[in-house]
Amino acid sequence: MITVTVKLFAAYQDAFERSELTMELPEQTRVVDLCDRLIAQRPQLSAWRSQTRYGVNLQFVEPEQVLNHGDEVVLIPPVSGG
Amino acid sequence: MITVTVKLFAAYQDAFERSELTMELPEQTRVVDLCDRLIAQRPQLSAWRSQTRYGVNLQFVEPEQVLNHGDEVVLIPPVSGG
Amino acid sequence: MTSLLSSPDLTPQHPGDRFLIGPEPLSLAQAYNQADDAANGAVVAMSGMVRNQTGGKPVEALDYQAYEPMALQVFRQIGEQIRQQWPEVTRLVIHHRTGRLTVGEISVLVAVGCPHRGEAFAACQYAIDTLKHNAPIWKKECFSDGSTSWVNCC
Amino acid sequence: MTSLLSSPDLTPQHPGDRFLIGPEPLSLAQAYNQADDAANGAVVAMSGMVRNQTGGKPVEALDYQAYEPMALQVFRQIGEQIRQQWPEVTRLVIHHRTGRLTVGEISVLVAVGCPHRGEAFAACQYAIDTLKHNAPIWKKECFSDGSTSWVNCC
Repeated sequence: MITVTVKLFAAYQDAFERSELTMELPEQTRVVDLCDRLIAQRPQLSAWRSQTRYGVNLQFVEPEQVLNHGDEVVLIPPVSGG
Repeated sequence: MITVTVKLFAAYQDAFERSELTMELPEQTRVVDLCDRLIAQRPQLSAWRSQTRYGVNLQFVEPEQVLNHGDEVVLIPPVSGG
Repeated sequence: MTSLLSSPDLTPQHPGDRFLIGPEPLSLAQAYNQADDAANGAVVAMSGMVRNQTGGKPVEALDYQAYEPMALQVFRQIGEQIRQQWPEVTRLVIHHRTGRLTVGEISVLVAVGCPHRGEAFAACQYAIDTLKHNAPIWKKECFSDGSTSWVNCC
Repeated sequence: MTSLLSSPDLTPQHPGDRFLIGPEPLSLAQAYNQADDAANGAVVAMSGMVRNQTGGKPVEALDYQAYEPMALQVFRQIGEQIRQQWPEVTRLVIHHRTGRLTVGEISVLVAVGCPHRGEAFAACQYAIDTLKHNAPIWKKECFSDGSTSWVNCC
Protein backbone atom coordinates (compact mmCIF):
# COMPACT_ATOMS: atom_id res chain seq x y z
CA MET A 1 0.00 0.00 0.00
CA ILE A 2 1.01 3.65 -0.57
CA THR A 3 -0.09 6.85 1.13
CA VAL A 4 -0.84 10.03 -0.83
CA THR A 5 -2.12 13.48 0.04
CA VAL A 6 -5.03 14.82 -1.99
CA LYS A 7 -5.63 18.57 -2.26
CA LEU A 8 -9.28 19.54 -2.81
CA PHE A 9 -10.53 22.77 -4.35
CA ALA A 10 -13.77 24.31 -5.64
CA ALA A 11 -16.53 21.69 -6.11
CA TYR A 12 -14.32 18.91 -4.64
CA GLN A 13 -13.65 20.95 -1.51
CA ASP A 14 -17.36 21.78 -1.18
CA ALA A 15 -18.37 18.11 -1.54
CA PHE A 16 -15.92 16.84 1.09
CA GLU A 17 -16.09 19.97 3.26
CA ARG A 18 -12.34 19.92 3.63
CA SER A 19 -9.30 21.03 1.70
CA GLU A 20 -7.09 17.96 2.08
CA LEU A 21 -7.40 14.16 2.40
CA THR A 22 -4.87 11.45 3.11
CA MET A 23 -5.53 8.20 1.27
CA GLU A 24 -4.13 4.68 1.50
CA LEU A 25 -4.10 3.10 -1.95
CA PRO A 26 -2.89 -0.12 -3.55
CA GLU A 27 0.36 0.08 -5.48
CA GLN A 28 -0.12 0.87 -9.19
CA THR A 29 -3.16 3.04 -8.54
CA ARG A 30 -3.55 5.59 -11.32
CA VAL A 31 -4.60 9.16 -10.57
CA VAL A 32 -7.87 8.65 -12.49
CA ASP A 33 -8.65 5.65 -10.23
CA LEU A 34 -8.18 7.84 -7.17
CA CYS A 35 -10.56 10.42 -8.64
CA ASP A 36 -13.18 7.74 -9.43
CA ARG A 37 -12.95 6.48 -5.86
CA LEU A 38 -13.68 9.96 -4.51
CA ILE A 39 -16.53 10.52 -6.97
CA ALA A 40 -18.07 7.21 -5.85
CA GLN A 41 -18.14 8.61 -2.30
CA ARG A 42 -19.75 11.90 -3.43
CA PRO A 43 -21.93 11.17 -6.49
CA GLN A 44 -22.76 14.89 -6.93
CA LEU A 45 -19.19 15.21 -8.25
CA SER A 46 -19.78 12.91 -11.23
CA ALA A 47 -20.75 15.90 -13.40
CA TRP A 48 -17.15 17.15 -13.02
CA ARG A 49 -15.41 13.87 -13.88
CA SER A 50 -14.91 14.51 -17.62
CA GLN A 51 -13.76 18.08 -17.00
CA THR A 52 -11.24 17.34 -14.25
CA ARG A 53 -7.49 17.54 -14.85
CA TYR A 54 -4.89 16.03 -12.55
CA GLY A 55 -1.75 17.31 -10.90
CA VAL A 56 0.93 15.33 -9.09
CA ASN A 57 3.73 17.09 -7.19
CA LEU A 58 2.74 20.47 -8.72
CA GLN A 59 2.81 19.23 -12.34
CA PHE A 60 -0.06 18.44 -14.69
CA VAL A 61 -0.16 14.68 -15.45
CA GLU A 62 -2.16 12.34 -17.67
CA PRO A 63 -5.08 10.40 -16.10
CA GLU A 64 -3.06 7.17 -16.45
CA GLN A 65 -0.19 8.44 -14.29
CA VAL A 66 0.61 5.80 -11.62
CA LEU A 67 0.89 7.20 -8.10
CA ASN A 68 3.86 6.76 -5.79
CA HIS A 69 4.08 6.74 -2.03
CA GLY A 70 4.21 10.31 -0.71
CA ASP A 71 2.77 11.98 -3.83
CA GLU A 72 0.77 15.17 -3.45
CA VAL A 73 -2.22 14.89 -5.79
CA VAL A 74 -4.59 17.65 -6.83
CA LEU A 75 -7.92 17.31 -8.64
CA ILE A 76 -8.39 20.27 -10.95
CA PRO A 77 -11.96 21.04 -12.00
CA PRO A 78 -12.29 23.81 -14.62
CA VAL A 79 -10.11 26.71 -13.51
CA SER A 80 -11.18 30.35 -13.48
CA GLY A 81 -8.26 32.45 -12.31
CA GLY A 82 -7.66 35.95 -13.55
CA MET B 1 -3.82 88.68 -50.42
CA ILE B 2 -4.44 86.51 -47.36
CA THR B 3 -2.53 86.15 -44.10
CA VAL B 4 -1.84 82.77 -42.53
CA THR B 5 0.07 81.55 -39.49
CA VAL B 6 2.57 78.72 -40.04
CA LYS B 7 3.60 76.49 -37.14
CA LEU B 8 7.10 75.02 -37.47
CA PHE B 9 8.37 71.88 -35.75
CA ALA B 10 11.38 69.56 -35.85
CA ALA B 11 13.55 70.11 -38.96
CA TYR B 12 11.40 73.08 -40.08
CA GLN B 13 11.81 74.78 -36.71
CA ASP B 14 15.56 74.11 -36.75
CA ALA B 15 15.94 75.55 -40.29
CA PHE B 16 14.04 78.77 -39.52
CA GLU B 17 15.17 78.98 -35.89
CA ARG B 18 11.65 79.88 -34.85
CA SER B 19 8.41 78.08 -34.06
CA GLU B 20 5.97 80.28 -35.96
CA LEU B 21 5.82 82.45 -39.09
CA THR B 22 3.18 84.80 -40.43
CA MET B 23 2.90 84.80 -44.23
CA GLU B 24 1.13 87.01 -46.75
CA LEU B 25 0.03 84.90 -49.71
CA PRO B 26 -1.97 85.38 -52.91
CA GLU B 27 -5.56 84.09 -52.85
CA GLN B 28 -5.88 80.48 -54.05
CA THR B 29 -2.49 79.47 -52.66
CA ARG B 30 -2.43 75.74 -51.90
CA VAL B 31 -0.74 74.40 -48.77
CA VAL B 32 1.87 72.58 -50.91
CA ASP B 33 2.74 75.92 -52.58
CA LEU B 34 3.34 77.46 -49.16
CA CYS B 35 5.63 74.57 -48.25
CA ASP B 36 7.58 74.91 -51.53
CA ARG B 37 8.05 78.61 -50.86
CA LEU B 38 9.57 77.84 -47.44
CA ILE B 39 11.78 75.08 -48.82
CA ALA B 40 13.08 77.51 -51.47
CA GLN B 41 14.20 79.79 -48.62
CA ARG B 42 15.94 76.92 -46.76
CA PRO B 43 17.19 74.38 -49.34
CA GLN B 44 18.39 72.00 -46.61
CA LEU B 45 14.69 71.21 -46.09
CA SER B 46 14.21 69.79 -49.59
CA ALA B 47 15.01 66.27 -48.32
CA TRP B 48 11.82 66.46 -46.21
CA ARG B 49 9.49 67.66 -48.97
CA SER B 50 8.18 64.25 -50.07
CA GLN B 51 7.72 63.11 -46.47
CA THR B 52 5.88 66.18 -45.19
CA ARG B 53 2.17 66.10 -44.41
CA TYR B 54 0.03 69.20 -43.97
CA GLY B 55 -2.42 70.37 -41.34
CA VAL B 56 -4.81 73.30 -41.51
CA ASN B 57 -6.77 74.40 -38.45
CA LEU B 58 -5.75 71.23 -36.54
CA GLN B 59 -6.86 68.82 -39.28
CA PHE B 60 -4.81 66.82 -41.77
CA VAL B 61 -5.42 68.08 -45.32
CA GLU B 62 -4.38 67.12 -48.85
CA PRO B 63 -1.46 69.03 -50.47
CA GLU B 64 -3.95 70.66 -52.87
CA GLN B 65 -5.98 72.25 -50.07
CA VAL B 66 -6.48 75.97 -50.85
CA LEU B 67 -5.68 78.27 -47.93
CA ASN B 68 -8.03 80.88 -46.50
CA HIS B 69 -7.29 84.10 -44.68
CA GLY B 70 -6.62 83.43 -41.00
CA ASP B 71 -5.77 79.73 -41.41
CA GLU B 72 -3.31 78.13 -39.03
CA VAL B 73 -1.05 75.89 -41.09
CA VAL B 74 1.35 73.24 -39.82
CA LEU B 75 4.05 71.42 -41.77
CA ILE B 76 4.36 67.90 -40.45
CA PRO B 77 7.63 66.10 -41.18
CA PRO B 78 7.69 62.42 -40.15
CA VAL B 79 6.27 62.18 -36.62
CA SER B 80 7.81 60.19 -33.79
CA GLY B 81 5.59 60.51 -30.74
CA GLY B 82 5.20 57.73 -28.21
CA MET C 1 6.17 20.71 0.86
CA THR C 2 9.84 21.58 1.10
CA SER C 3 10.74 18.41 -0.73
CA LEU C 4 8.20 19.19 -3.46
CA LEU C 5 9.47 22.70 -3.99
CA SER C 6 13.03 21.54 -4.38
CA SER C 7 12.07 18.84 -6.88
CA PRO C 8 14.32 18.79 -9.95
CA ASP C 9 11.17 18.61 -12.11
CA LEU C 10 10.09 22.11 -11.17
CA THR C 11 10.74 24.98 -13.55
CA PRO C 12 13.37 27.40 -12.25
CA GLN C 13 12.38 31.04 -12.01
CA HIS C 14 13.93 33.42 -14.54
CA PRO C 15 15.89 36.23 -12.80
CA GLY C 16 13.67 38.88 -14.46
CA ASP C 17 10.45 37.36 -13.10
CA ARG C 18 8.46 38.41 -10.02
CA PHE C 19 5.50 36.31 -8.89
CA LEU C 20 3.10 36.68 -5.99
CA ILE C 21 -0.07 34.90 -4.93
CA GLY C 22 -1.91 35.56 -1.69
CA PRO C 23 -4.70 37.38 0.14
CA GLU C 24 -3.17 40.89 0.37
CA PRO C 25 -4.60 43.64 -1.86
CA LEU C 26 -2.63 44.04 -5.08
CA SER C 27 -0.75 47.19 -6.01
CA LEU C 28 -0.38 48.28 -9.62
CA ALA C 29 2.48 50.58 -8.60
CA GLN C 30 4.39 47.66 -7.08
CA ALA C 31 3.85 45.42 -10.11
CA TYR C 32 4.83 48.22 -12.45
CA ASN C 33 7.99 49.01 -10.50
CA GLN C 34 9.00 45.36 -10.63
CA ALA C 35 8.72 45.50 -14.45
CA ASP C 36 11.06 48.50 -14.63
CA ASP C 37 14.39 48.04 -16.42
CA ALA C 38 16.79 50.46 -18.15
CA ALA C 39 16.56 48.35 -21.33
CA ASN C 40 12.76 48.82 -21.52
CA GLY C 41 11.20 50.97 -24.19
CA ALA C 42 7.70 49.92 -23.11
CA VAL C 43 5.84 48.27 -20.27
CA VAL C 44 2.41 46.73 -20.87
CA ALA C 45 0.34 46.03 -17.76
CA MET C 46 -3.04 44.37 -17.45
CA SER C 47 -5.22 44.37 -14.38
CA GLY C 48 -8.31 42.24 -13.92
CA MET C 49 -10.95 43.36 -11.45
CA VAL C 50 -14.34 42.30 -10.13
CA ARG C 51 -17.03 43.50 -12.53
CA ASN C 52 -20.37 44.71 -11.21
CA GLN C 53 -22.31 42.09 -13.20
CA THR C 54 -22.03 38.80 -15.09
CA GLY C 55 -24.46 38.11 -17.89
CA GLY C 56 -26.70 40.85 -16.55
CA LYS C 57 -26.83 39.38 -13.01
CA PRO C 58 -25.51 41.82 -10.35
CA VAL C 59 -22.34 40.48 -8.66
CA GLU C 60 -21.57 41.26 -5.02
CA ALA C 61 -18.19 39.58 -4.63
CA LEU C 62 -15.87 36.89 -5.96
CA ASP C 63 -14.27 34.26 -3.76
CA TYR C 64 -10.86 33.04 -5.03
CA GLN C 65 -9.19 29.77 -4.08
CA ALA C 66 -5.75 28.76 -5.32
CA TYR C 67 -3.42 25.81 -5.06
CA GLU C 68 -0.63 28.28 -4.50
CA PRO C 69 2.56 26.23 -4.98
CA MET C 70 1.26 24.77 -8.26
CA ALA C 71 0.02 28.20 -9.41
CA LEU C 72 3.55 29.52 -8.90
CA GLN C 73 4.90 26.58 -10.91
CA VAL C 74 2.49 27.52 -13.74
CA PHE C 75 3.68 31.13 -13.52
CA ARG C 76 7.32 29.99 -13.81
CA GLN C 77 6.42 27.89 -16.86
CA ILE C 78 4.72 30.92 -18.42
CA GLY C 79 7.97 32.84 -17.82
CA GLU C 80 10.00 30.10 -19.48
CA GLN C 81 7.67 29.93 -22.50
CA ILE C 82 7.71 33.72 -22.87
CA ARG C 83 11.54 33.76 -22.87
CA GLN C 84 11.51 31.15 -25.65
CA GLN C 85 8.99 33.02 -27.80
CA TRP C 86 10.02 36.63 -27.02
CA PRO C 87 13.65 36.60 -25.83
CA GLU C 88 13.59 40.44 -25.73
CA VAL C 89 11.32 40.42 -22.64
CA THR C 90 13.28 41.90 -19.72
CA ARG C 91 10.69 41.46 -16.94
CA LEU C 92 7.56 39.44 -16.28
CA VAL C 93 5.45 40.21 -13.23
CA ILE C 94 2.37 38.18 -12.22
CA HIS C 95 0.48 38.95 -9.01
CA HIS C 96 -2.75 37.09 -8.17
CA ARG C 97 -4.98 37.67 -5.20
CA THR C 98 -6.92 35.06 -3.21
CA GLY C 99 -9.92 35.25 -0.84
CA ARG C 100 -13.05 37.36 -1.04
CA LEU C 101 -12.97 40.38 -3.38
CA THR C 102 -15.71 42.96 -3.87
CA VAL C 103 -16.63 44.98 -6.98
CA GLY C 104 -13.72 47.02 -8.32
CA GLU C 105 -10.98 45.15 -6.43
CA ILE C 106 -8.03 43.90 -8.48
CA SER C 107 -7.76 40.10 -8.73
CA VAL C 108 -4.78 39.84 -11.08
CA LEU C 109 -1.93 42.00 -12.37
CA VAL C 110 0.40 41.09 -15.23
CA ALA C 111 3.19 43.45 -16.33
CA VAL C 112 5.78 42.89 -19.04
CA GLY C 113 8.82 45.04 -19.83
CA CYS C 114 10.48 45.02 -23.26
CA PRO C 115 12.67 47.16 -25.49
CA HIS C 116 9.71 47.40 -27.92
CA ARG C 117 5.99 47.56 -27.29
CA GLY C 118 4.88 44.89 -29.78
CA GLU C 119 6.51 42.06 -27.86
CA ALA C 120 5.30 43.52 -24.55
CA PHE C 121 1.67 43.45 -25.74
CA ALA C 122 2.01 39.93 -27.15
CA ALA C 123 3.76 38.49 -24.09
CA CYS C 124 1.34 40.15 -21.66
CA GLN C 125 -1.63 38.71 -23.53
CA TYR C 126 0.00 35.28 -23.70
CA ALA C 127 0.65 35.36 -19.94
CA ILE C 128 -2.90 36.24 -18.92
CA ASP C 129 -4.46 33.82 -21.45
CA THR C 130 -2.25 30.96 -20.26
CA LEU C 131 -2.82 31.81 -16.60
CA LYS C 132 -6.58 31.71 -17.16
CA HIS C 133 -6.40 28.30 -18.84
CA ASN C 134 -3.84 26.56 -16.65
CA ALA C 135 -3.27 28.14 -13.24
CA PRO C 136 -5.00 26.09 -10.50
CA ILE C 137 -7.12 29.01 -9.32
CA TRP C 138 -10.90 28.99 -8.94
CA LYS C 139 -13.45 31.69 -8.36
CA LYS C 140 -16.95 31.51 -7.01
CA GLU C 141 -19.39 34.26 -7.97
CA CYS C 142 -21.50 35.58 -5.10
CA PHE C 143 -24.58 37.26 -6.53
CA SER C 144 -26.60 40.00 -4.87
CA ASP C 145 -29.52 37.55 -4.48
CA GLY C 146 -27.38 35.30 -2.22
CA SER C 147 -26.74 32.55 -4.79
CA THR C 148 -23.20 31.42 -5.64
CA SER C 149 -21.57 29.44 -8.43
CA TRP C 150 -18.09 28.22 -9.40
CA VAL C 151 -17.01 29.88 -12.61
CA ASN C 152 -15.71 27.97 -15.62
CA CYS C 153 -13.41 30.37 -17.38
CA CYS C 154 -13.56 29.08 -20.93
CA MET D 1 -6.63 79.74 -30.90
CA THR D 2 -10.00 79.95 -29.13
CA SER D 3 -11.76 80.23 -32.47
CA LEU D 4 -9.91 77.13 -33.75
CA LEU D 5 -10.76 75.07 -30.72
CA SER D 6 -14.45 75.85 -30.97
CA SER D 7 -14.49 75.05 -34.71
CA PRO D 8 -17.41 72.80 -35.67
CA ASP D 9 -14.97 70.60 -37.64
CA LEU D 10 -13.19 69.42 -34.52
CA THR D 11 -13.99 66.02 -33.06
CA PRO D 12 -15.86 66.24 -29.74
CA GLN D 13 -14.33 64.44 -26.79
CA HIS D 14 -16.11 61.28 -25.59
CA PRO D 15 -17.19 61.60 -21.92
CA GLY D 16 -15.09 58.53 -21.01
CA ASP D 17 -11.88 59.99 -22.42
CA ARG D 18 -9.06 61.79 -20.58
CA PHE D 19 -6.24 63.41 -22.54
CA LEU D 20 -3.19 65.32 -21.44
CA ILE D 21 -0.12 66.69 -23.20
CA GLY D 22 2.53 68.85 -21.57
CA PRO D 23 5.89 69.05 -19.82
CA GLU D 24 4.97 67.67 -16.38
CA PRO D 25 6.19 64.17 -15.46
CA LEU D 26 3.56 61.52 -16.16
CA SER D 27 1.97 59.37 -13.48
CA LEU D 28 0.90 55.81 -14.17
CA ALA D 29 -1.28 55.90 -11.06
CA GLN D 30 -3.15 58.95 -12.33
CA ALA D 31 -3.68 57.47 -15.80
CA TYR D 32 -4.80 54.18 -14.30
CA ASN D 33 -7.25 55.88 -11.94
CA GLN D 34 -8.76 57.78 -14.84
CA ALA D 35 -9.40 54.44 -16.59
CA ASP D 36 -11.26 53.06 -13.57
CA ASP D 37 -14.98 52.26 -13.98
CA ALA D 38 -17.35 49.89 -12.17
CA ALA D 39 -18.21 48.24 -15.51
CA ASN D 40 -14.54 47.32 -16.13
CA GLY D 41 -13.38 43.72 -15.95
CA ALA D 42 -9.91 44.69 -17.18
CA VAL D 43 -7.67 47.67 -17.69
CA VAL D 44 -4.74 47.48 -20.10
CA ALA D 45 -2.10 50.17 -19.75
CA MET D 46 0.98 50.82 -21.82
CA SER D 47 3.84 53.12 -20.92
CA GLY D 48 6.62 54.14 -23.24
CA MET D 49 9.89 55.32 -21.78
CA VAL D 50 13.32 56.48 -22.86
CA ARG D 51 15.48 53.45 -23.63
CA ASN D 52 19.17 53.45 -22.80
CA GLN D 53 20.17 52.86 -26.42
CA THR D 54 18.98 52.98 -30.04
CA GLY D 55 20.54 50.63 -32.54
CA GLY D 56 23.38 50.02 -30.12
CA LYS D 57 24.19 53.76 -29.71
CA PRO D 58 23.90 54.94 -26.08
CA VAL D 59 21.10 57.50 -25.65
CA GLU D 60 21.35 60.30 -23.08
CA ALA D 61 17.98 61.97 -23.49
CA LEU D 62 15.04 62.55 -25.84
CA ASP D 63 13.70 66.00 -26.64
CA TYR D 64 9.95 66.01 -27.45
CA GLN D 65 8.12 68.75 -29.37
CA ALA D 66 4.38 68.68 -29.99
CA TYR D 67 1.79 70.75 -31.78
CA GLU D 68 -0.40 70.35 -28.75
CA PRO D 69 -3.85 71.46 -29.95
CA MET D 70 -3.62 69.23 -33.04
CA ALA D 71 -2.23 66.33 -30.98
CA LEU D 72 -5.32 66.59 -28.75
CA GLN D 73 -7.51 66.60 -31.87
CA VAL D 74 -5.76 63.38 -33.01
CA PHE D 75 -6.34 61.87 -29.54
CA ARG D 76 -10.07 62.73 -29.76
CA GLN D 77 -10.24 61.11 -33.20
CA ILE D 78 -8.57 57.99 -31.77
CA GLY D 79 -11.29 57.97 -29.09
CA GLU D 80 -14.01 58.26 -31.69
CA GLN D 81 -12.54 55.47 -33.83
CA ILE D 82 -12.14 53.21 -30.79
CA ARG D 83 -15.80 53.71 -29.82
CA GLN D 84 -16.82 52.70 -33.35
CA GLN D 85 -14.67 49.57 -33.39
CA TRP D 86 -14.96 48.53 -29.72
CA PRO D 87 -18.15 50.06 -28.29
CA GLU D 88 -17.53 48.17 -25.00
CA VAL D 89 -14.60 50.46 -24.12
CA THR D 90 -15.56 52.46 -21.02
CA ARG D 91 -12.47 54.68 -20.72
CA LEU D 92 -9.59 55.83 -22.87
CA VAL D 93 -6.71 57.72 -21.29
CA ILE D 94 -3.79 59.18 -23.28
CA HIS D 95 -1.08 61.24 -21.58
CA HIS D 96 1.95 62.45 -23.54
CA ARG D 97 4.90 64.35 -22.19
CA THR D 98 6.90 67.10 -23.92
CA GLY D 99 10.37 68.57 -23.35
CA ARG D 100 13.63 66.88 -22.42
CA LEU D 101 13.38 63.35 -20.96
CA THR D 102 16.25 61.24 -19.67
CA VAL D 103 16.65 57.43 -19.67
CA GLY D 104 13.81 55.67 -17.87
CA GLU D 105 11.40 58.62 -17.89
CA ILE D 106 7.90 57.95 -19.21
CA SER D 107 7.06 59.71 -22.47
CA VAL D 108 3.58 58.29 -23.07
CA LEU D 109 0.83 56.48 -21.16
CA VAL D 110 -2.22 54.85 -22.71
CA ALA D 111 -4.84 53.12 -20.56
CA VAL D 112 -8.07 51.47 -21.68
CA GLY D 113 -10.88 50.13 -19.48
CA CYS D 114 -13.31 47.47 -20.72
CA PRO D 115 -15.65 44.79 -19.41
CA HIS D 116 -13.37 42.18 -21.09
CA ARG D 117 -9.63 42.12 -21.57
CA GLY D 118 -9.55 41.21 -25.28
CA GLU D 119 -11.04 44.53 -26.37
CA ALA D 120 -8.88 46.41 -23.85
CA PHE D 121 -5.69 44.93 -25.37
CA ALA D 122 -6.86 45.59 -28.94
CA ALA D 123 -7.99 49.16 -28.27
CA CYS D 124 -4.82 50.03 -26.32
CA GLN D 125 -2.64 48.76 -29.14
CA TYR D 126 -4.72 50.60 -31.72
CA ALA D 127 -4.42 53.83 -29.72
CA ILE D 128 -0.64 53.75 -29.38
CA ASP D 129 -0.10 52.62 -32.99
CA THR D 130 -2.33 55.42 -34.32
CA LEU D 131 -0.77 57.99 -32.00
CA LYS D 132 2.69 57.04 -33.27
CA HIS D 133 1.63 57.39 -36.90
CA ASN D 134 -0.53 60.50 -36.71
CA ALA D 135 -0.03 62.65 -33.63
CA PRO D 136 2.02 65.76 -34.51
CA ILE D 137 4.76 64.98 -31.99
CA TRP D 138 8.47 64.78 -32.75
CA LYS D 139 11.42 63.53 -30.79
CA LYS D 140 15.09 64.28 -31.16
CA GLU D 141 17.57 61.71 -29.88
CA CYS D 142 20.47 63.15 -27.92
CA PHE D 143 23.31 60.64 -27.91
CA SER D 144 26.02 60.34 -25.30
CA ASP D 145 28.60 61.51 -27.89
CA GLY D 146 26.78 64.86 -28.21
CA SER D 147 25.16 64.21 -31.59
CA THR D 148 21.39 64.57 -32.10
CA SER D 149 18.88 63.46 -34.70
CA TRP D 150 15.15 63.77 -35.34
CA VAL D 151 13.54 60.35 -35.20
CA ASN D 152 11.28 58.96 -37.90
CA CYS D 153 8.98 56.57 -36.12
CA CYS D 154 8.04 54.20 -38.93
